[in-house]
Amino acid sequence: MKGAKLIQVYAKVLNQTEIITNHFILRIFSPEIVKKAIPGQFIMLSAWKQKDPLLRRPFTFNRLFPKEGSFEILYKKVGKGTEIMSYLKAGDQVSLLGPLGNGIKFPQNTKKIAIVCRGIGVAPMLAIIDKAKEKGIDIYAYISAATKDLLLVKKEIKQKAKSLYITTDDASLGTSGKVTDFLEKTLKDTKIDAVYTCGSKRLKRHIERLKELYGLNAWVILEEHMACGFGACKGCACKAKKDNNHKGKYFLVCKDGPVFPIDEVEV
Amino acid sequence: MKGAKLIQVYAKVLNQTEIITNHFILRIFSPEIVKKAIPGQFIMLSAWKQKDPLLRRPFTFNRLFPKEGSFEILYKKVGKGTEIMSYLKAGDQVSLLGPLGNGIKFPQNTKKIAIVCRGIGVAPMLAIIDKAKEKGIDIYAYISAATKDLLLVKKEIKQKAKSLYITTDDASLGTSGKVTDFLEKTLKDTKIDAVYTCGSKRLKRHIERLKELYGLNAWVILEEHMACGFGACKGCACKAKKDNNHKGKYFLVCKDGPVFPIDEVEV
Amino acid sequence: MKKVDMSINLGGLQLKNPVMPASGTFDLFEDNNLPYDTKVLGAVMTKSIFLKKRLGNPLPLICESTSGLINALGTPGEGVEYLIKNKLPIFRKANQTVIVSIGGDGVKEYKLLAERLDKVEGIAALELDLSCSNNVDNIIIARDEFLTEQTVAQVKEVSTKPIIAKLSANVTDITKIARAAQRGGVDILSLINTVSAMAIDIKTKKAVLGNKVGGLSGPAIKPIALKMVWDVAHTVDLPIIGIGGISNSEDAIEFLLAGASAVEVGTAALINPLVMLEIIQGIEKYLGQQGYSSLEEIIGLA
Amino acid sequence: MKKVDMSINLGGLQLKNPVMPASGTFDLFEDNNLPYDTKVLGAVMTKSIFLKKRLGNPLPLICESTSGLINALGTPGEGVEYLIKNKLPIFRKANQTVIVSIGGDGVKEYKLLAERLDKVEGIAALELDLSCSNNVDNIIIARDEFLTEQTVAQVKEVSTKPIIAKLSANVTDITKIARAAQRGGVDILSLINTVSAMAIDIKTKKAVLGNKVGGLSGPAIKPIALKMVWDVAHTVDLPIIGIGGISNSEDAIEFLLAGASAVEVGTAALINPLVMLEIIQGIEKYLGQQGYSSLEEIIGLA
Ligand SMILES: Cc1cc2nc3c(=O)[nH]c(=O)nc-3n(C[C@H](O)[C@H](O)[C@H](O)COP(=O)(O)OP(=O)(O)OC[C@H]3O[C@@H](n4cnc5c(N)ncnc54)[C@H](O)[C@@H]3O)c2cc1C
Ligand SMILES: Cc1cc2nc3c(=O)[nH]c(=O)nc-3n(C[C@H](O)[C@H](O)[C@H](O)COP(=O)(O)OP(=O)(O)OC[C@H]3O[C@@H](n4cnc5c(N)ncnc54)[C@H](O)[C@@H]3O)c2cc1C
Ligand SMILES: Cc1cc2nc3c(=O)[nH]c(=O)nc-3n(C[C@H](O)[C@H](O)[C@H](O)COP(=O)(O)O)c2cc1C
Ligand SMILES: Cc1cc2nc3c(=O)[nH]c(=O)nc-3n(C[C@H](O)[C@H](O)[C@H](O)COP(=O)(O)O)c2cc1C
Ligand code: FES
Ligand code: FES
Repeated sequence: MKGAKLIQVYAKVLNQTEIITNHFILRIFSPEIVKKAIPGQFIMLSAWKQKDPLLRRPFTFNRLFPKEGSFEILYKKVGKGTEIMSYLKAGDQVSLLGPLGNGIKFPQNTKKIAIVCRGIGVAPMLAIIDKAKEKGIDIYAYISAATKDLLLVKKEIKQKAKSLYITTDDASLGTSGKVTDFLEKTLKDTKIDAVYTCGSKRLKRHIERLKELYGLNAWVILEEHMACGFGACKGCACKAKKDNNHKGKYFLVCKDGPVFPIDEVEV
Repeated sequence: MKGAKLIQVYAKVLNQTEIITNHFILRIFSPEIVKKAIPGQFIMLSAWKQKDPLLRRPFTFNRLFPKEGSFEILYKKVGKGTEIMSYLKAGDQVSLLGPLGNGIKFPQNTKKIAIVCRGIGVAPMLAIIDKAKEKGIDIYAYISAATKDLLLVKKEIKQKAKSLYITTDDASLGTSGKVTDFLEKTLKDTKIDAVYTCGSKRLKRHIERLKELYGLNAWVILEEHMACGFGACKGCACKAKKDNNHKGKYFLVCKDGPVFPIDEVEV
Repeated sequence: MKKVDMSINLGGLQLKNPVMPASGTFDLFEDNNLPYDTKVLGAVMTKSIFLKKRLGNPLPLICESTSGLINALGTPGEGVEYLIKNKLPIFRKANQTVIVSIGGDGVKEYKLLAERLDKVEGIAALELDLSCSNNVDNIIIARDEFLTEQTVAQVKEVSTKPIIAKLSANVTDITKIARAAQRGGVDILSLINTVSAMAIDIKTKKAVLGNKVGGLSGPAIKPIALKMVWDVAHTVDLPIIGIGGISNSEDAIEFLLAGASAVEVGTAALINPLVMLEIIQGIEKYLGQQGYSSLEEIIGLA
Repeated sequence: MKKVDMSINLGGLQLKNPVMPASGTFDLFEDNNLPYDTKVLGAVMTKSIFLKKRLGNPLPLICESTSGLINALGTPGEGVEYLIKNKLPIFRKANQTVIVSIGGDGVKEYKLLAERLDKVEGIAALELDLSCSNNVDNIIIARDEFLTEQTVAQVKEVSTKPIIAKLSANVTDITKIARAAQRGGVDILSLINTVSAMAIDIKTKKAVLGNKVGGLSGPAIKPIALKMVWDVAHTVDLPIIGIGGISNSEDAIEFLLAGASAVEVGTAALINPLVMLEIIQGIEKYLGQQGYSSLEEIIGLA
């Protein structure tokens, strides 16, 4: 986002749905932000006026609707900020700061991408998928979750992906194996130009291995506790990988990421 | 309220009206509290879950509806607590602690009472008036305000009072004189058994003078910053009047008041 | 879930559970009308009492800050004889374990008070308030090692009860003050008292409080208090009562994990008089869920 | 409303208005994309820089507390040469008044840094961070009178710039440290830094932060900071920059009335990057409404 000014605005909630227990999709109207947003980027959101909670909370774009001037976030209620958010309804106001961080970029001449995620890690993926579809890129989706119900936005992904592979820990849908085994199978006979993963250290590790074996282009979308989201506080540092000539280097997840080449960062 | 246990409950808002700019009547359903409430008493209210604002806010009963199990408070938006309250609507929940303090008591064989108040100081008066009406007591009302619009619940008082005297600083309604001059006039030919005042130091002072001249029974309803409302923190102290043999004594407004014999307290 | 043992022995002071009110934020009257039975508490605690009657500071006495309460009461009170005669019977009826908090203008007064109270029945322990941050007229003993040691030593000379020294957060190194109290022979440490603070009204351009400066309590100071408890627990071998912003059982458990053996609750109980009951139940539930059979097992685990 | 004079001279440091960022909570990049023009600020301020590169503390580095932020960054940074080469040009472009904050392991490093920076153009003043509460490896100079005096004196020996000493709230008597800095020859005092604090995760039963302990900032500490500014303003005759929890113009005005001549804003600007602009406008409006014609008239009025 070189040179683009940060935008801080009050924006209207268009609607909110609890898609499964404690998981919400919140749709917000903010043409200024949507116009500039790139999948993989995020916003800092506040739905409170007082000082408790104090900080804004970071959320990635789940879907972007540039024509409508709106976007959606997909979030899980985990603490006091997301609890307050869960009461939001059409017409309410939230304060936004964004778009923040670096979004994804498809390598030149990308034909096929894979998305690999677990649980709430699916949050940035629909936006990536939409972008890929727009460019005529095929999507291979690999999603895992603890149980069937936690395969969030599965239906939407199924509609848009060329193939969808699912694993659940309890085998309530798909197998209970590693979802990256399916990816490995695909890689054996298909050239995937870019892989995006989010939401699980284990997935990241497996994909790193596959990267070495198959020479993939792979990115991970990271999360870290954030106070500012725009590079001011240095609170969101993550370690650069040592064996990557970055000895003793830290990245800021908010400014250098949240999308990182998979083998450049430790988690 | 000797022996009566404090009640702490969540209660539903029945409705809220902004009667004039920044002045609200909030109706709350809480049969437990209304059952025990006496005019002049108050509740500590919280309409926030987080710790900012931290403390509950005190409000007197504006009207009690024991049959409906509900009560009303009349409040002015002055800061962050009352701002949050101003957004309350039917169905919302508030947390209440009460009823607190000592309410009013009519002296034996009371036939006529006077209420004297200014601005938002009218808040406890309707409840007192209702109680008096119930007992067949005549009400003489003396209300003042900066301007006509700030003569809150004037209509209701007019309906119920035997006589109503009004002054406004800008003479937009009634004269711009002292409302207690009207009271003095009444006192010359009418025996008033009890006088209640609230909302102004100046009114208190004038009534004290009249008490000396005419030997009135008079009470003042005080306000002081409160942290607890039930005698635990000692934050709401007010000075006892020295010339009343209370040298160096403090009262707690929440526990010993908020209704005090007018010449027992300094303000 | 199996029953957990919530009891704790603090240097001779036996409590059935580790939760009690903080001095000055809890009072009982003839018509004790609190919405729960105060017998469930680990102990009850009086407001700090002085030898003589004190009027306290000029009004206003309290104001709110963001997630905090600033008070400058100046410890008003009727004096020790009134307490013994009028308050103690009520406190004793309310709970089997009564702790009396004492204040003083100088070392001598603490000693006189301790002496006087030693003869009184039904007092389980004394807490020495060495750290009130809004009494204009007396110095803050817990800011000085020598005074702290002396005060405790003098009190111990005349008292047969477990002595708690209540420490101040407004010090460069609280562990040094804690050690000084230990040298004086203290049995238990409690910390922290309110933190020195103030507010200014930009309309009147004057300090909000009558006393100008006051003491900050409530959630705002919790992380500060927790750090001090942690520091003292890691350096001084004495039981600690943790105080400062505790508003729910999670907060209380943080203090226990940091090394406190018990907690006092102040500001939170002004807002929610039921909170101590909720904290007791919350700790018990946590211990059960985490598979512990006694409170002691989690003290200082962090 | 007539135009008010917002400028202020702090012991040789001339500012066009009294509002600037607090060290470590503000950074500028090539692609300065803040949503306002940073030229409106009274000054800009770098994160505390050390001589050498520092990695900082183990993760996580920050967590939230009630109305507060606890950080244990450990002052990571690329070292002074990187700052001079890569950051300073960006800061100079952003504002005519650049203050560089310096940290050090011991007195000697402050001196070396001050010496090095004295040769660099475009630095208006140095702020000595004597008070970081989460650097494991270095002692907190501002907790000790002697060290404070020494550090300031050594820096003054080699520096021609106005020197600001940034003080710690974790002291028994901040006015003594302030006087020590004055004896060392300091030009300006800034206070307070973060207050020593911690948080414990009751699920993992461990400290939340990688460094275990950290420093508390934000609205929670405002009443504590204000009291310290008031205390120092009433005892030491030096210009003061007030810091701690300032979140809007009302807060900033409280500090000015308490005796600060300028303010730094940290945590609040992390949440609302526009807040310093709003504070400048708010102070200007207040002065106008209250009938003042210059900022100086309200300093220390309370
Ligand atoms: C760049 C980025 C994008 C994100 N996008 C999404 C998203 O699209 N959907 C979604 O559900 N969540 C997302 N998160 C995580 C989300 O920000 C946290 O769940 C949220 O901040 C928790 O707020 P809370 O007040 O409800 O919880 P708190 O009460 O603050 O904490 C509850 C729990 O959440 C953890 N937590 C708090 N803040 C963060 C944080 N910043 N990052 C990670 N964990 C945290 C705490 O450690 C704690 O365990 C994202 C985080 C980052 C950094
Ligand atoms: C027994 C009692 C009964 C009351 N009944 C009513 C009522 O029926 N209607 C009504 O409008 N108000 C009433 N008040 C006053 C009301 O409690 C305050 O206006 C309210 O607490 C302000 O809260 P806030 O958060 O909006 O303001 P804050 O932001 O807390 O403060 C804004 C302003 O209100 C003042 N204030 C704050 N708390 C109090 C307080 N406890 N008492 C007086 N002033 C305060 C502050 O000094 C400040 O000037 C009563 C007060 C008491 C003590
Ligand atoms: C209104 C009020 C009065 C207090 N009075 C006393 C007192 O008399 N003696 C004392 O030792 N501490 C007193 N304190 C301090 C508390 O006991 C406690 O140490 C402090 O409030 C921090 O705990 P909290 O955050 O739970 O309130 C008082 C605190 C408040 C808020
Ligand atoms: C994330 C963060 C990093 C900080 N880094 C520094 C620093 O490098 N040097 C310093 O002197 N103070 C540092 N501070 C302290 C601030 O400059 C300031 O003194 C403190 O945060 C109180 O102000 P506030 O409440 O406005 O944030 C830091 C504070 C925060 C929150
Ligand atoms: S969140 Fe502040 S630097 Fe990344
Ligand atoms: S408000 Fe606490 S004693 Fe009256």
